[in-house]
Amino acid sequence: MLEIKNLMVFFENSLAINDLSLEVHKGEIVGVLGSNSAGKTTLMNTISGLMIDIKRKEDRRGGERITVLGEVRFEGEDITNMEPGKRVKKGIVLSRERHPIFPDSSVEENLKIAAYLRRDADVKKTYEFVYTVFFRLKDLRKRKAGFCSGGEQQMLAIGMALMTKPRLFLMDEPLLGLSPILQRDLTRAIKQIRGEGVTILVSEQFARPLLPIIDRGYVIENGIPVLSGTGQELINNPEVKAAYFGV
Amino acid sequence: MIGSVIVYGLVSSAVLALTAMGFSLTFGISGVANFAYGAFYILSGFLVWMLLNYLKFPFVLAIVVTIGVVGVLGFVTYWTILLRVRGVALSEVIATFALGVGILELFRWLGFVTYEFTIPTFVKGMVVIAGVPLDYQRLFIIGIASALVLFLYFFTHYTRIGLAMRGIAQNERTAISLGIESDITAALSLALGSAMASVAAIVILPLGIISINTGYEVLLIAVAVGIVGGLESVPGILVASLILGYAQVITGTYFKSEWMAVVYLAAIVLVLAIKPSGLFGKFKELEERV
Amino acid sequence: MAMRYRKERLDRGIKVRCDDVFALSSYREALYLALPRLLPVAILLIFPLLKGVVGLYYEKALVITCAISLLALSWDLMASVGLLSLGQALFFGAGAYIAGYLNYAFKLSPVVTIPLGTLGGALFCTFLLLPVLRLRGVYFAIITLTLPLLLSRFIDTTKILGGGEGISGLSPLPNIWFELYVAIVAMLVCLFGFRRLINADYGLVLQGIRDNDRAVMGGAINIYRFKAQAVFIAGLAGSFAGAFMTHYYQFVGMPAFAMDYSILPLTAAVLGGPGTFAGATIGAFILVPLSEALRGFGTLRVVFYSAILIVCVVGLPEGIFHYMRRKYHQFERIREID
Amino acid sequence: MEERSILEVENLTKWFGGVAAILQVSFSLQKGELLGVVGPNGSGKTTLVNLLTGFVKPSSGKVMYQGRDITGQRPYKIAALGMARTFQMTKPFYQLSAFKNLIIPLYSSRVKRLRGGNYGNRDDVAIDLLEDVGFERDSFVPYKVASSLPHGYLKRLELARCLALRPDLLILDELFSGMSMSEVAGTLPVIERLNEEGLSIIMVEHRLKELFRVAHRVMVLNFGAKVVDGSPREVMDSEAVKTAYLGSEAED
Repeated sequence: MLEIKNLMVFFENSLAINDLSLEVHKGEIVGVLGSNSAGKTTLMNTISGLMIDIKRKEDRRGGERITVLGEVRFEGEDITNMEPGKRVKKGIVLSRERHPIFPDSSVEENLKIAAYLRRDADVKKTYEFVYTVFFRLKDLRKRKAGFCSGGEQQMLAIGMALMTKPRLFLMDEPLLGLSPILQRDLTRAIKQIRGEGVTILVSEQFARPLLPIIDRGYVIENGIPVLSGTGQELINNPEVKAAYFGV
Repeated sequence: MIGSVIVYGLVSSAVLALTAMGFSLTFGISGVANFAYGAFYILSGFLVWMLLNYLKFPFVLAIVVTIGVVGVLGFVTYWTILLRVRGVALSEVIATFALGVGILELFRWLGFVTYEFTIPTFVKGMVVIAGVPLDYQRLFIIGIASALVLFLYFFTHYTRIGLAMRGIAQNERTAISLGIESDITAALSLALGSAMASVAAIVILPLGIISINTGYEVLLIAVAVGIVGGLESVPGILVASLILGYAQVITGTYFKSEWMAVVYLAAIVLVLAIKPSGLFGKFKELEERV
Repeated sequence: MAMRYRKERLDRGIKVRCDDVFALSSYREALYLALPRLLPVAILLIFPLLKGVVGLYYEKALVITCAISLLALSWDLMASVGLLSLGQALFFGAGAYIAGYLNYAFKLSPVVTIPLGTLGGALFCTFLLLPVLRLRGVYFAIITLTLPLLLSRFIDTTKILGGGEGISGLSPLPNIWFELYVAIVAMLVCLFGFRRLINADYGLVLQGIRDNDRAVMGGAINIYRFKAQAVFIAGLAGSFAGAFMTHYYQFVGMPAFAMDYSILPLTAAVLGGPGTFAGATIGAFILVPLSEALRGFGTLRVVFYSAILIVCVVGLPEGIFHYMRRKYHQFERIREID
Repeated sequence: MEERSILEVENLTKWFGGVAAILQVSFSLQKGELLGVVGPNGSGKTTLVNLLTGFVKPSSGKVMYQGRDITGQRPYKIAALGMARTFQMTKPFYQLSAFKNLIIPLYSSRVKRLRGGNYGNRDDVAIDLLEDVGFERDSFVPYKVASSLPHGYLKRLELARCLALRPDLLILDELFSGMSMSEVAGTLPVIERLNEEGLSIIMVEHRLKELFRVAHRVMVLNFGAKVVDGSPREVMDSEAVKTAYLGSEAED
């Protein structure tokens, strides 16, 4: 479904992603694991096309010169330089890190804004699906998103991404800053979303809760892919254990 | 005496609300600075006048063409000027403010300063309400103002484009990642805001002559109403217009009328010093929470 | 695999060795650094001596340029603490009216009224802006946009200080040399004084307040006191320009608060490059002579400023000075990807 | 009688539009004590820190610091009294180099008063502070621009910025989140040393293993209210805490 070949991203003279290649097949949950500033967010922004918007804004402000090289293909089609808006229409949707929501609108209105692209009738069905996966959002409907807690905002952010009926769902550090209980709820929700036939690429620092549920995983360190393998292989690989579990 | 204060207070509030609405839609609700708003307002007035006198357009056609042209001008302004400075708030303000000053001073240089520049009123004659004479034009203004306030509220809460506008104001990157074209939405909000400015001009300018300095004053009013009411809330516009409208009429009848302009400026300074996000504004409150 | 190229920015010569502390090791390097600073100052000081050759017209342009660049410097100092103002005319007008009134009412000579006007203007403006210092970004800009209008409207309605017509017949400046050299020296003092201020620790705190005022507040520093001080210092430069020009024109009135004195310094600072005081001066020295040449066109000049302002803000947001300095210190090389 | 407790908080409350971020929280902190503050996400930990340090005005309740009522005071006044805090989302000065980031707090009147006017070259003092938090003196870190430093380094820079004020009470808001394992292991002894030198510390943290190793007392918040306040041992065993927050942690 998604192939990335020798992707290189430069921020001015420093290298954010160095010759990274990975693929994601239909219906899989693939993990991208790495400590902070390992290039995970840059990778996610590049796949979702947000990097094009960031690059345009930086050029305008005369800030850092961002160069993106390499190839990103989605279902065979080269989307490396495709605008973010078009990629969302194709089904590539990103839920960014630090639970990005619209603070001034109510929870329900956030979902309505997220359904911007949906002109088809069964939008109602998607609302119901979001409220079933995240039942707590149902009774928070009228509250302003800005006043919800971190965990609730994270659920809302993923719910908003679901409104666009993604085929490839990119999640950037969904578990960041959540308490252990919420991390467990969220991993259960990710499995439930995959059940609906959505392919998921999730990037995360906390490998422990994710490893049991991912089919395959890549470990990256400072933008360079260090290790890859199935979920089970990674769990009992001593190197991964030491680096991420802090055991 | 009291009757006329109440009625004329309502009229001036309607005038303020109508004037401020286009600006609030672009700057408050969608977060795109349009400080050339006053210039678009005066430009619409002169455009209608030119179409009527030079090209002998029928009145209704002149109005529709003007609203269309000014709307398109707003759209074009975004793509030519604002697109390259989007995100840097101060550059947006300076660029659009410079555009506004440029347009107004160009008209002054072209000689649009004499007394014969005025637009005819829609309907002549007047009616007496509770002993207070009120011409139809002012009644018409109240009608239009309330209609537009309702339209603005529904537009921004129930239509796709209106919601998208509020989306890009609150968190542009998230809106983009949900498929909202941030540039097109911002351009549409600028177009709609400018069209509203021309509607306000066409309805209000017939009450007097079209003078260049009103351009700066309109921007002042729009900013005052926006700040007092809270830039991003439609009820805020309504309440702020009522407060400033009645304050204006009261100072007009009981004190010297030149003090009116001082009232707006004093209101701005007062509200900003006490509650910078305005009466209904929310940004400040949430900002503290983070 | 096709060779892929990438434009790369590399520092040139001396900049490579050390980021901000310049260690001079040879005359060539000393010249490399001193040239962009001393040359313009030398030209500036010699210029008035050419009076005979050049004629009175350019004297007038030079004095006005110095006044505008003083206003641009005051805008730049306020910008470096995060206070972006659209109304430098406030400082100019305050200085002008105070100096003008003192001269008119008490017959004090310009040598006394200019310093008093400067100090009084700066204090008055700082006091007026105090309640609004808490605001950030666009709100502060909106207030500074409206204050000059408020003051001129207030003077017009209450008829004090000569009301709409203003006060004329003020005593002129002693002589031509006084006019020229005081203006130039004041401008240079402000230029290099502000640069030294910004590079010192005090300037670090000001820039800290601009970038991240919460962090500075967390560092036990009263950011409002620093903001007020910055406004006061900027006010000194702005009010001096006003007081000086009042005696130059021998008249003070509504035009002292005119939009020109807000738009022009802003355009000069944005054209030259915000954040570097030299940029503001360069902007003034480009803009004002140009606008003097257009004197014949009346208000078309303002349309001309607005056009330049739009082009600068949209075209070259970082301003000429940054662009020139970047080109001067760095060169670009096509680098092949390994 | 020498004031034993450095901080007294009496039923502090803060409402955000109908939602109680902090509800009737009361506690006191003895001089030289290290109090851990723990709780599920959104339990109001950061709001509590903002309330104590004046960044947010409380709806009701009182905060006494060293016997002085500082409720609702301006943040810089409270910081000037010696209560320094780090920010959960780090707030460095991106354009300035690391050691220059420290010169700004060193410029405050408090530091001038404490260290006396002439305390030598401020740059050296800044580099000493960086050394305290584990950046070697001659490494390139002090001279690198803050924007190019990785997230973990910025957190330690925040700590150094607080130490520049020579605080009597240090409040750490999730210092370890975003730090790598080795960095946490490097920073923990620094905090222990500071605490032994008599510095009272309030630590808001998600990383419980490290926190329980240094905390004398732990307070657990849930939905803005204080659930438990006791020794780390008591907190680990108490049922109420387990269900609210530690549920899954204890199982695996």
